[in-house]
Amino acid sequence: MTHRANRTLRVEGLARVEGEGSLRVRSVDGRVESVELIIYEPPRFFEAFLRGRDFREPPDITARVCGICPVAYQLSSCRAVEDACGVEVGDELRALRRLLYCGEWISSHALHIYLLHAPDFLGFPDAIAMAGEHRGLLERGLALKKAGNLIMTAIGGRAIHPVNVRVGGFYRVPEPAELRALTETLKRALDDALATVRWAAEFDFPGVEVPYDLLALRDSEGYPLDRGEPVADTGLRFTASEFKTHVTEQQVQYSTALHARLDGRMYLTGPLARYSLNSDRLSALAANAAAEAGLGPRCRDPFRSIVVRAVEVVYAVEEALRIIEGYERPRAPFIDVEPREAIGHGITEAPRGLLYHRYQLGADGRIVTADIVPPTSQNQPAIEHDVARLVEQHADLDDHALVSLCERAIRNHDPCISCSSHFLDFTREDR
Amino acid sequence: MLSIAVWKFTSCDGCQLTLLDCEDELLPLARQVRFAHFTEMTSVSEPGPYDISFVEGSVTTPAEAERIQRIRERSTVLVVIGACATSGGIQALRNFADVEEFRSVVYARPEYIETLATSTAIADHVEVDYELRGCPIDKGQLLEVVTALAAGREPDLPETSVCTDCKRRGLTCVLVAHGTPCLGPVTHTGCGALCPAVNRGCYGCFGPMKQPNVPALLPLLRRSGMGDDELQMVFATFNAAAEWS
Amino acid sequence: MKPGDWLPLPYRVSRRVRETGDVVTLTLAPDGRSLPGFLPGQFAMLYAPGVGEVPISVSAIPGDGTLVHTIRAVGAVSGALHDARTGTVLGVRGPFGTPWRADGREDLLVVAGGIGLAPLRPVIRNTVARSPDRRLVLIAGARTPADLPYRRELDELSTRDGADVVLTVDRAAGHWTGRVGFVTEPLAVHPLDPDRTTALLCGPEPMMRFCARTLLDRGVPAERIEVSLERNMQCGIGSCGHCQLGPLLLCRTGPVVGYHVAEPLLMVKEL
Amino acid sequence: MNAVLDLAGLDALIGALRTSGRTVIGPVLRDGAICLDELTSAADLPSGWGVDAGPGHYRVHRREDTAVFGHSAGPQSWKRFLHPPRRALVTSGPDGFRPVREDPVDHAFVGVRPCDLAAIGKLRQIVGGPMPFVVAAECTEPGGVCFCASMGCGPSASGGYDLALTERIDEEGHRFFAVAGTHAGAELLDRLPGRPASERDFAQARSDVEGAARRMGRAMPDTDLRALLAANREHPRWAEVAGRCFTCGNCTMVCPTCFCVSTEDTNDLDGGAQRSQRWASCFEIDFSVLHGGAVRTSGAARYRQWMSHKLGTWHDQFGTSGCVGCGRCIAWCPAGIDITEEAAALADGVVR
Ligand SMILES: Cc1cc2nc3c(=O)[nH]c(=O)nc-3n(C[C@H](O)[C@H](O)[C@H](O)COP(=O)(O)OP(=O)(O)OC[C@H]3O[C@@H](n4cnc5c(N)ncnc54)[C@H](O)[C@@H]3O)c2cc1C
Ligand code: SF4
Ligand code: SF4
Ligand code: SF4
Repeated sequence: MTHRANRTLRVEGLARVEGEGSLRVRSVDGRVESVELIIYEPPRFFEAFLRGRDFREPPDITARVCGICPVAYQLSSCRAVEDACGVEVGDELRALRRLLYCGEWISSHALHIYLLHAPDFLGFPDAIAMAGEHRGLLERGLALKKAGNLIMTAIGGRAIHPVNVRVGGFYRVPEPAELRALTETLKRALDDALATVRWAAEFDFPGVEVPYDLLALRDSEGYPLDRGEPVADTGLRFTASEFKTHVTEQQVQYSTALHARLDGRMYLTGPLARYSLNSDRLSALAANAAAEAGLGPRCRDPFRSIVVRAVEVVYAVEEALRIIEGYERPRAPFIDVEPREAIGHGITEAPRGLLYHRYQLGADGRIVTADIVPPTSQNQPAIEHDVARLVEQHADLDDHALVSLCERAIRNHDPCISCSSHFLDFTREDR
Repeated sequence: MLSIAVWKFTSCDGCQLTLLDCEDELLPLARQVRFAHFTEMTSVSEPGPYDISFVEGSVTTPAEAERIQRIRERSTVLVVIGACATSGGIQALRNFADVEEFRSVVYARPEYIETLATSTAIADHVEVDYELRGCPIDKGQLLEVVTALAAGREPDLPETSVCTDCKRRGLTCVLVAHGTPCLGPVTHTGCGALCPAVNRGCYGCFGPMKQPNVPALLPLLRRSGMGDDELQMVFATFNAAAEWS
Repeated sequence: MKPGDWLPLPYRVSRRVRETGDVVTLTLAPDGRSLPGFLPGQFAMLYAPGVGEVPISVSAIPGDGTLVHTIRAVGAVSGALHDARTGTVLGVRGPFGTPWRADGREDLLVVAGGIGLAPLRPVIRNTVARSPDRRLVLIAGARTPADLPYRRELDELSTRDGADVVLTVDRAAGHWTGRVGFVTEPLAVHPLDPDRTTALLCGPEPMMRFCARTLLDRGVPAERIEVSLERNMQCGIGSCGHCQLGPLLLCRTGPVVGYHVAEPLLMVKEL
Repeated sequence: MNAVLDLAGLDALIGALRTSGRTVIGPVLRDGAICLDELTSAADLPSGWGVDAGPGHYRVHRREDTAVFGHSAGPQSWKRFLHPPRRALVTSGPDGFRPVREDPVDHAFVGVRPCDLAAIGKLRQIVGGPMPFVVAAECTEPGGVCFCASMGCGPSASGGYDLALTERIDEEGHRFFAVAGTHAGAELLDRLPGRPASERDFAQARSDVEGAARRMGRAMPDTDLRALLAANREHPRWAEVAGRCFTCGNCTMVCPTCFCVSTEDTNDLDGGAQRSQRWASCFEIDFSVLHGGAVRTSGAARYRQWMSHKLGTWHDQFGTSGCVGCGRCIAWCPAGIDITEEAAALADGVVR
């Protein structure tokens, strides 16, 4: 028992998160004085070098921000450029995009659930050690992840940085047979996804509730993935073009990622927000699985995000099966997109939450300015807040136990540090 | 049992994710190798030395330039993975721009940000044993390196054009048959000709092949509709700082 | 493709003799079926399972069904073969290639550089065993004294009547009191009768070219100079295409080639 | 034995080959080119599609008629089936070495043009393997890069086929003059719904094919190519071509006779290994590697190897030319390097 009044906790090199970051917590007299999620991931200046590039390049270029959710970058950027150019793809191409996105959700969530997050609940340093005792479990997780990757490979050519996405649609649209070849695998994946919900529901959860506002997209139909309007649980609702009037970003000295606020308030985006604002839009099967897992219509417990992710996997697999079943090869793989002098906005639901892109185009089709707000920088203040609360509540724990609790608190949000560091507000904000 | 370490420098994580994307091979692999350091996957971190180090990412900060030296010292074989590590990656676009301007354009408080003026390949800093190209790398090539080194053989990593694999796959040349600009004839093979397979021209994400004849390609790209600006850009993206000529 | 052509037979390392720091001689005994007999100059494709397959000449022909190969470790495959312990199973295909044409009665001049002595060793041994009165001149070079293989055998040979053994090294070291310099130097002066000499050359290509030049200058006709050429070989049966040297497919029309055929080809850069 | 088939007869031919258990391969339109793929019926054939081909250029276009064989050589050749791009050879493990036995596919090739028929012969001479059932399509319409006539490999099929068809569309309809080249071909033809061929049918077919010989897009210089190449190993033209050549290997990959392979080992994760081969090209630097480096590093040397082998040293090695004049290497070379033009330049002593 090491209840010390003043202490500094440090985690150098957070493990099992995407990207590189560390954590520093300082407490004085049991009160947390500061929590710093330090993202030392070096900046890559995407927004700076997008200037002057051709309007057709953002899907390929911005995908490289993040190897974990490239499809999110590709689709947010496509939507933003198409918005600027005043076009929208038809239902058939949209369905194919949604299918591709389902693939990414399945793969990214399965990665997080099985390889990054579950070892926390079961007390292993990593998934391979976990497989020592629960081989079947990891095999199930990997099979699920593979099913997601197969969708991305079938449509995108490869799972990481797919090559087939372009402004206006795709370079080549698959033959129905190519997609239907996935059906059997996806049916098995659906069983695995349901089993994943039941399994995750049994974990021990410390039972915390977070107080922040929740922000997610809401689509006119279905659970939000590839489109929708931002809504908050405060009743706030705005269009993509108003994103930056509500979401503001600030630079902090210790991190290469910016911190975002929603109308000045701390907020959360990602599975918890998405689920809490859209649980009525789940398919019957997914909703049922959620209910059986004990999730109410809303979930504010970040530890339970693993269950929410599992429910979202059920939804994504089912959705993929539905799209494949109804798939007919679109007549043209893409629509023509002519550049014009305009500003466009695009928001989609990346596995980790809202991903906003904004491009200002010149008449010649060159990008004049670019702005990207990824989910992790939006969540960063909330993550730090979670950590602070835990440290206060569990001040009686020894450093080792407390540190691992803090690490878990961070992993709950599946932060993608690689993404978050690359996006800093493009416009200068000196405050 | 080989000990393997995976290191991240300035990058997007995609290349190391390729290891976790080996869904069918990960468990069999784990019987042959030990992950002694791989932050994305495990909390375990051994001090080394390591039999094989995979290094993802480019060097863009003074701290990284320091760190790669220590990793090299502790690694028997050092394999660089992906365009960032082999040529500086997309962030090497700064090498041709004013990084101070980049920094101030992107950051409200540029003085907080420590960065180098260039993004450089790992081989510019330490000796490298093998190079896996691509943005991202190819899973098959990654497994090839691991299995070859485990078996004591040379990994089979051809250095020829994408065309050779395009033809082995039986694809139709998009440049010749569709007039689509394609960098395949000068690009290092290894991806399995992904882009031509979706009726797209290769955009060079594996970087230049050995002895690329770029001057001979320029007129063909022009003929298939690329303007000077586009020509500039197509070589200056994922492997901007590589030796295209 | 006829798969049989590509299927190695298992042979077991029955003896391993260290020749120099990076050279060993392996005796391989068939582990079941055995291959047809080899002639001096011919080679086998030796397979280190899971590592790779490379061409290696026979360095002795015991006649009891075993194969003898001398291997210098220069890369992954030759390294794995070099490291193979007694009892290891290797894959063998062969015999491939053309033999030395050295059956006549005329004087035999053998010039070897480094590991190039290995393919010539069966000729030397046959001559000693079968034609004791035939004049035999051996000029062998190596980088250093320690790189000269088969030292005991060479010393024995040098005591034989009618056999001249000239050894030379690029760099002297240790107790070396012999010659220092390239093989071309003794070759240029060593007594020989150009009208009745057959010369067999094996070693690095530039060495063979210089030696052949020297011999031509001394009046030995190109038709009576034979060289063993080296190119990348992956099949041994003329169907992988790698071993081409102009019109030649060296695994079939080589490796032993008359210098009258080889010279015009070797003169062309990067052929 | 000969007969005249209509389209239904051709369909019956494909059907009969399929019922006999063969996998029927023939031309189909795919990705804007005439590719080779499995045929399930005559309806899969590229009816009414023709080809415009030039150096580094290939486009399919609509024909005015519905000819199914009215196109010249496409991006693929029959090599793909006789000598696949990748093939496992041997596995090794604790139980020794075993050949990898693939289930043999009994192929029937439909629509083999005479140049390709010659190529099949040359290729099999080197790589062996079972002979497929071959239905040749005599060439009545050469393309812009064809020069088989000057290589003595077309436009008429001179043997090596089971059946040869000559397609004709005129006022009398769409039909195929069919000749059997083997006993098996005759037997099959006998069972097909056709009418006996007349003298006139025969004469028409012959004159159509003879006409094709006069319409070849190109010709190889009429000289002893073997001697020409042997005499010009140091010609400055090689360095000049190297300026245009990508050394990308496309020409060798599309060539119906280029047979070179590289072998490689792959290790599975459980201690076993497999040796396999894949198409290789003399344009790959690694192709000529020796301990210490590659022999042919310059583009000039690699281009010289390819052309000298095709037209020259193939004679020394295999007693025949390695080129059949199909023109693929001209069309599918992205840089449009033309083997006939390069040969002519050597023959005329021209340096660009
Ligand atoms: C006909 C012939 C006979 C030979 N006899 C002997 C002998 O008796 N003893 C001996 O030690 N060496 C001999 N060699 C040379 C030996 O084959 C090479 O040293 C060996 O291939 C090197 O392979 P590696 O993988 O160890 O080296 P690396 O340098 O890693 O070679 C990589 C690949 O290149 C090819 N390669 C490299 N060097 C050669 C080469 N010299 N010849 C052919 N292919 C090569 C092989 O395909 C090899 O797998 C002979 C070569 C030939 C052609
Ligand atoms: S074809 Fe070119 S751009 Fe496409 S994946 Fe391959 S190397 Fe990358
Ligand atoms: S060399 Fe060219 S024209 Fe000749 S057979 Fe080969 S591809 Fe056809
Ligand atoms: S031209 Fe080149 S690839 Fe073709 S068969 Fe000859 S050596 Fe082989």
